[in-house]
Amino acid sequence: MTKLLLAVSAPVLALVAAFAITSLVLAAAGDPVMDVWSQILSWPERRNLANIIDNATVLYLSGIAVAIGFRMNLFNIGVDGQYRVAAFTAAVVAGEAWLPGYLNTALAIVCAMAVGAVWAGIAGVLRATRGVSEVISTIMLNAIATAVVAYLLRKVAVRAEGSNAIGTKKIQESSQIPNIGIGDGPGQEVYGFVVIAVLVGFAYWFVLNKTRFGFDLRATGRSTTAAVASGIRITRMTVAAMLISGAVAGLVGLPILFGESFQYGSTFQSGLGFAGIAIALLGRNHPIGVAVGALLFAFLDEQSNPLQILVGVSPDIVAITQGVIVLTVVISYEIVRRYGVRLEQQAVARALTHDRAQREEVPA
Amino acid sequence: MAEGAQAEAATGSVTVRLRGIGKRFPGVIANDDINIDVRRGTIHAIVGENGAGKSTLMKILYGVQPPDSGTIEINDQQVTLHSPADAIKAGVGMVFQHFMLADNLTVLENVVLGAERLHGIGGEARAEIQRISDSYGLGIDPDRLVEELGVGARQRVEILKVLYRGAQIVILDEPTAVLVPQEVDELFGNLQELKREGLSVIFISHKLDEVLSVADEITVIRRGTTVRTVTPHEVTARQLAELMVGSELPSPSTETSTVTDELLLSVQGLGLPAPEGRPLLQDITFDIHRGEVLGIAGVEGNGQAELVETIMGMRTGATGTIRLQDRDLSPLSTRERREGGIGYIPEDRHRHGLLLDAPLWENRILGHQTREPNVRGPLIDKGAARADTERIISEYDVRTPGPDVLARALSGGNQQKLIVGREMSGDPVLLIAAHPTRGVDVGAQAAIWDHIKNARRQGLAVLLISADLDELIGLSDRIEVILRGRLVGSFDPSQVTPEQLGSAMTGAGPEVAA
Amino acid sequence: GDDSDSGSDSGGGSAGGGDETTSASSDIKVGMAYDVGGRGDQSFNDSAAAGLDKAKDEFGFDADESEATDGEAESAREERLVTFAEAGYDPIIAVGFAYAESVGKVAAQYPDTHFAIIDDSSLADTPNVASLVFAEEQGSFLVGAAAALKSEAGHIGFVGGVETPLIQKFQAGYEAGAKEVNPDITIDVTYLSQPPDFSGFGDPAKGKTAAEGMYQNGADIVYHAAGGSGGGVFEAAADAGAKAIGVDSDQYNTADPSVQDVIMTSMLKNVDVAVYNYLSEVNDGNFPTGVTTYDLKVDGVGYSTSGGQIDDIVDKLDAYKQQIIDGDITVPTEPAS
Amino acid sequence: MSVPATATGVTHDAAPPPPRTRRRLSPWVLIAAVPGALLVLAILETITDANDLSSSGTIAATLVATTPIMLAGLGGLWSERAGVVNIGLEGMMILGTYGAGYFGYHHGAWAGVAGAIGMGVVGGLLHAVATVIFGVDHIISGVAINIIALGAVQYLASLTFVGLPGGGSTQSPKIPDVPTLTIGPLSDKLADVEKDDVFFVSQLASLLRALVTNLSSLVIISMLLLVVTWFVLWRTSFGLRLRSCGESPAAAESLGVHVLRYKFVAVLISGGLAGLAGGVLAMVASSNYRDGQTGGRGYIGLAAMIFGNWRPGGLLMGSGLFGYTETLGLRQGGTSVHALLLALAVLALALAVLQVRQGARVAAVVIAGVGVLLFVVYLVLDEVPSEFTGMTPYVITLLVLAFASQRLRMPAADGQVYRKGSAG
Ligand SMILES: Nc1ncnc2c1ncn2[C@@H]1O[C@H](COP(=O)(O)OP(=O)(O)OP(=O)(O)O)[C@@H](O)[C@H]1O
Ligand SMILES: Nc1ncnc2c1ncn2[C@@H]1O[C@H](COP(=O)(O)OP(=O)(O)OP(=O)(O)O)[C@@H](O)[C@H]1O
Ligand SMILES: [Mg+2]
Ligand SMILES: [Mg+2]
Repeated sequence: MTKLLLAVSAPVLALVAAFAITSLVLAAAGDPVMDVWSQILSWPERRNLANIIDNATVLYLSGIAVAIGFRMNLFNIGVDGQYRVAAFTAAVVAGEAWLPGYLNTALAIVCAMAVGAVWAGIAGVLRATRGVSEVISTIMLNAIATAVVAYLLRKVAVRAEGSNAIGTKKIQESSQIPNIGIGDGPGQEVYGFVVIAVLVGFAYWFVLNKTRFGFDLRATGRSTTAAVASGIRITRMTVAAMLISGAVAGLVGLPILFGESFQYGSTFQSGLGFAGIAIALLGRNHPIGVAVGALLFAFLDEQSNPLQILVGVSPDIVAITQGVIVLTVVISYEIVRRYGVRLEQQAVARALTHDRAQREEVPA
Repeated sequence: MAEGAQAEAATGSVTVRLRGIGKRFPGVIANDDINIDVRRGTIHAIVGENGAGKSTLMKILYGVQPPDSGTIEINDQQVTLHSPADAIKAGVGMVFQHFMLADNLTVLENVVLGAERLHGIGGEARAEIQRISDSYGLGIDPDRLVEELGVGARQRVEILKVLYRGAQIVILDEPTAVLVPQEVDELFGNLQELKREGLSVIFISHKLDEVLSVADEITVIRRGTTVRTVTPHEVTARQLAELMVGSELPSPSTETSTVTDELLLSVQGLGLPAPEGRPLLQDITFDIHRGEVLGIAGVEGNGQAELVETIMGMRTGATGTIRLQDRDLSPLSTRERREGGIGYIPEDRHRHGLLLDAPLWENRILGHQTREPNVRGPLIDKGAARADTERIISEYDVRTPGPDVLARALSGGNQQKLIVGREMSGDPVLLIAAHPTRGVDVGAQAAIWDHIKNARRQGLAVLLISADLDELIGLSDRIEVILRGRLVGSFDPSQVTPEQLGSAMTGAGPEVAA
Repeated sequence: GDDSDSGSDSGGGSAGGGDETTSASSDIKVGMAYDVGGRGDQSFNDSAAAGLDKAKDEFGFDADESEATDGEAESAREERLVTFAEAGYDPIIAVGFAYAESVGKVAAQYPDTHFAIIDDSSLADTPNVASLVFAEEQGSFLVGAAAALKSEAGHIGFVGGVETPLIQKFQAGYEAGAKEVNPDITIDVTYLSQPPDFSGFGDPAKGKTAAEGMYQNGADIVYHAAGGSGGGVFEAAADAGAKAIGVDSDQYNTADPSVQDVIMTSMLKNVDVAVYNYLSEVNDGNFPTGVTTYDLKVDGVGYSTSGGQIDDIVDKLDAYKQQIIDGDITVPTEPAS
Repeated sequence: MSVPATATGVTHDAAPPPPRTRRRLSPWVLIAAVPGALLVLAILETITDANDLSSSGTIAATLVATTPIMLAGLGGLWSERAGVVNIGLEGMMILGTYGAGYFGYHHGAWAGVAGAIGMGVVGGLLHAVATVIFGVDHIISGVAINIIALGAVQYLASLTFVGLPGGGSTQSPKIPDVPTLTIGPLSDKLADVEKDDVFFVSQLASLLRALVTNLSSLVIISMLLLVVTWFVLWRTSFGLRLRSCGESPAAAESLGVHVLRYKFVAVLISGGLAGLAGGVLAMVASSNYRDGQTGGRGYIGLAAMIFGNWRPGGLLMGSGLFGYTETLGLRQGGTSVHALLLALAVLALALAVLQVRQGARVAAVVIAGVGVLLFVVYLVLDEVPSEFTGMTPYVITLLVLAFASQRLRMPAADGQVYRKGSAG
């Protein structure tokens, strides 16, 4: 009961602190504090709600991809590059339409996951066999992914008449994933891919907490040395974790691809991998926590978008809020954690003194 | 000697006077109304159970933690110690229970750290270290990396650190736990030297015979309070133990042999090449039968850890053969070896035995991820694992509120009991036990010994590695001595003395053909 | 930001906007959605802003602005346009081809609102969208010719910000113009980044290094189509004592005095003219639709002469210009290789 | 659930027994590296058609490209040597670019330098408060700082630069230049020698010429900072204490070192250096603040530091390699990178031979395979396509790390949160 209360109070405290700090910044800059908050905290309209869910879906997948690595002490900065090569691959495969309808979709998704996995796997293998820090290798692989995709995109690109954007072939309608309506108006529908994202979240939770493999992965993350002694093969786990992380990263761009843009082009959303790091950290690698983090970030992004038009304040302020939230959340969780540990130790100590009291009685 | 010391102690003035020291941690009273006088030029021992509050008291005297109540007087001056810096200034030096050394720095750097004002960090400091090392016979090379040093040398570096700062009061928290008898003797020689120079030594140990032989005065602490201060000639080890815990001093003793003819583990010509330099293991050959305990004695760092890890399959590149119940182990992974019936109590429970931030029931699964009752197919069976953890908790007397507590919250002794219980589960045929009772108090120690003996009676083979020679002699059916990666002697525990073992371990004694 | 002061007070009452201005007044509210960088980017967003400002002054429009953030979602662009449309802004101008998808969708949702999009003509058939496009290759042709005429080494360079089809148009025109004058001329080409990495438009350090390399390799004139990285190109030119060519607006006028002299000419892409023309038609009560191409013929693109460094070759350049207008020369829109 | 456990740097999973010898580059290796590299370049320029590999322009540009990365890495070095992982270098660098732009424009060049450092220190302060005082996981704090810094700078720029001549929401006006060093007559002499095309001599001349022509005082200061860092960290008691906080904070505290204070100071210095890195980027490599200018150089700096085994000399080599290959790609990328392929191929084959002698056959085969592949690519292509020249620095860094045997060692307590009173 107290635990639940603590668990809830921590994020609330963090949000309040973050809002206070942002307000200070706004006030210092002479911007209208109340107007900003009344816009950001207003209840979103149906279509904005749809946008929030859509963006959260994408961010969620990215967060989960990062979280898988974190669970094993691997810092996958490379989700950015992984989702890019994967989304491009999926777009090409789906655009070519070698298979009919949803078979085509399925093939594209599988290819995306495979390519994402391979791209991340390079870092995994380098770490496992050559001891190269995945932090460096994934940074490098991000840049390499950009160059390779740019090159290949130019090779396969089609350009619509009169457009300056280039992209892959459009995916035919029968292979697109239908959106789910949440209202009747225009734009009031969310990606059908949201279902897949939920499934991914569930699978993440299930595999990690309920399976032997997940146990091994978490054990390795907690203590490499203890994991080795227990019979876990670290090199294999490292590669496996990176492969899985990369496979999920491969899904990141797909909601957009199959639900909105239907092609990969130069305006395809970028930077999702880095957002995923913040969201995984915010959600403390927990499937529900990451979902909350993704929704929160998507909410702030969506609600701040019209700030400039309606209130005349640069929406960049929200980036400050987001960063501050990441910090305040961990600080308040840390405070709560210390408190929890103390509670636990008290319980241990109580049990201990109780035992001793009993022991004393026997010889006496 | 004891009498001489006694005479000195009587005349020595009090350098440290602790009065009414109290310290509470959340839910625990670590120290409560502690009163101790330490005299100049004496060795003052402090004994007590695990968790009695000895280390806490010493940390208070060294300024690491502030006391909640009570006063500290040093040389008749009342002092308030806010940090170790204050304590050092007051002339106190401390060698901690767990070494406080930075592995990747040189001895010189470790020694001068924090005391750069004295002799700088260069040549002058080096000369001073050399001087101290020579005059106390510590034999320390200031320019070696600490990670290259063995345990004994590290201990001496710790002492050198204290001397370098010109400490008048030297605290040694369990300095002998990891030393072989010869090293202990050397250490005690050093302590006598310090004593002669007029220093006061505060010395903590669980080994009561040591305490009796070296101390001038002994203070017993129980549950955070000083019970009594005695002199060595007033008490026997047994009486001391009773003062500590109110129960008898247990000692391992071999009962009737249960060794059978059935060969269980056969190690032939085992070698482990090193990337550079001398091989870590060389031509190791031995057999263990059902119901037999084979003890391995050796100074730490002579290949024990490597031997264990090679048998467990945690190291690659080994040569020679290892057969368990006629099955060749070499192609098997660590997990397959564990599944084949090897139980493993690792030397360093924090590094190799536990997930400190996971609950006990998850720690129950660790190392047994593929076996009943923890898993069903590829899935973890949390309910069954918890239930089995409860069983271990009650059978092995693990003091904890329940199986959902984090392993970190348990004291070392209780962590160890959990590990022993876990490794005895699943009916192992071979138990590899490395220092199974290190740092564990007398009560828990006896319980662990009993468990090992019981299992042996039922046919378990045990490979026992220990730095505690009494434990080795008491439990083993045969003792092999390991030196520089080779087995250099085989002893019958009923015939051998700790001193004989000690000289074989250091390469000083006559080798006995295996 | 204070850049939209004019708009923030109008957010409350659109009707009241008219009374306070004594000169021209209008109840038209213009919504302006910029690409990344927005007003003040010293580049093509700024140029669009200049057109808007001029129209505002002249016709007394109300206007509000909003800019894209880097790497944002498609829905964010869409939402920006919808916010304008919902709040009754009409017309709404989208600056940059990245808005093409969004304008297509939103225009269909709000058939009574009028939209304009710059740098894209894929929505030519949508009834409530005006497409404002430029013949960048034609303007680039002329500065390419100028470079070839002025180059003593017979060796010039081109620094592109990000290798997109749009920037390749600049390159294509430039190369064609230079080759027209001197078929044997050597042209070094470097792009600073590849999409979707758009850092090449904002990394003057890379611009400088690339241009430096060209000057030291023997080039004496470098043309940049690299947005904010162009500042680095000018610096390199100043260090090398060589010349550079600006882009989009007359950069001689906006550059720092220390590098002003190296800017021989600039390729003008008169986004301001396009925006202004569009708005003045709106003021007249017509909402243009379909594609309007701003090319040499209508002075939608061109070259600048501030600083007087190319006064001696203006005749020749004007001759080329006429040839292009007459159709005697067709300028390619994609690089040769 | 646990706070996300995190780690950067290199682990020894792959090779359990850590090498026992001291892994310190002898200074002779560093001193020999420069002429050695020049010799290789001289050979390459002779047998391939590349001629920009060692021109003084390339070397000068390399210096400028290297400096911000090196400074960011130096910032990382300070903080990680004290045990605090600093992934927020990128954010602190961003703050530095803004500081240089704002203070440089309003108060002159040196105020810009101070502003860059000051803004970086502000970022460092945030990181220090979060990690040292509140015990926040270092990675989380760093990531948060990167987000906050980017948002803050964009927000500030739109408040402060709009309306200034040449300024706008995405860029500052031009920042005045810091003085540069040129030794005119020597420079001209060396230029003549460079042109003569004498094997090795020209290369040496172009190196020297780059050093005496238009060398920015900030670059000189930065290189001095590298030396100062080495001296302070490895030759003074302050440095010893600071490093001990990264190796074993408990031991340090048990000897009276105020661990948290040292960590705090180290992170502030780290922020200042990263800020200066941003300043150099804004003032030397270009001449104004520009949104998005850092382009991930903070991360590259971190990578260079790890590459350099948490030591100044190694860091210089890592950032130099990166700066050099980036410069080559931006200049005459096609031919220069093409020539590098040959060098890499030869290097790989040599390494393969070495591996065979050490008995590592699998590794040898893999490395030899890569070498042959590179050689084939070299023969097939005349020039490397422009899309690929840009990724040269990343590929080379990755290859070097993968092939150079891994003997990296991070400070033992790097990334661990330390609480006061944990000694003993
Ligand atoms: N930092 C701490 N926080 C909370 N409790 C602590 C702390 N340090 C010690 N304790 C508690 O204080 C008691 C005394 O611990 P201490 O380490 O002094 O025992 P000890 O006598 O040295 O034991 P051992 O012989 O095992 O070394 C322990 O039971 C422990 O629960
Ligand atoms: N720094 C600390 N913070 C919180 N609790 C501590 C700390 N140090 C010790 N404890 C608590 O003290 C208790 C016993 O710790 P202690 O290390 O004294 O046990 P121990 O039996 O001596 O173990 P070991 O033999 O491994 O040293 C545990 O409950 C532990 O949670
Ligand atoms: Mg203890
Ligand atoms: Mg203790």
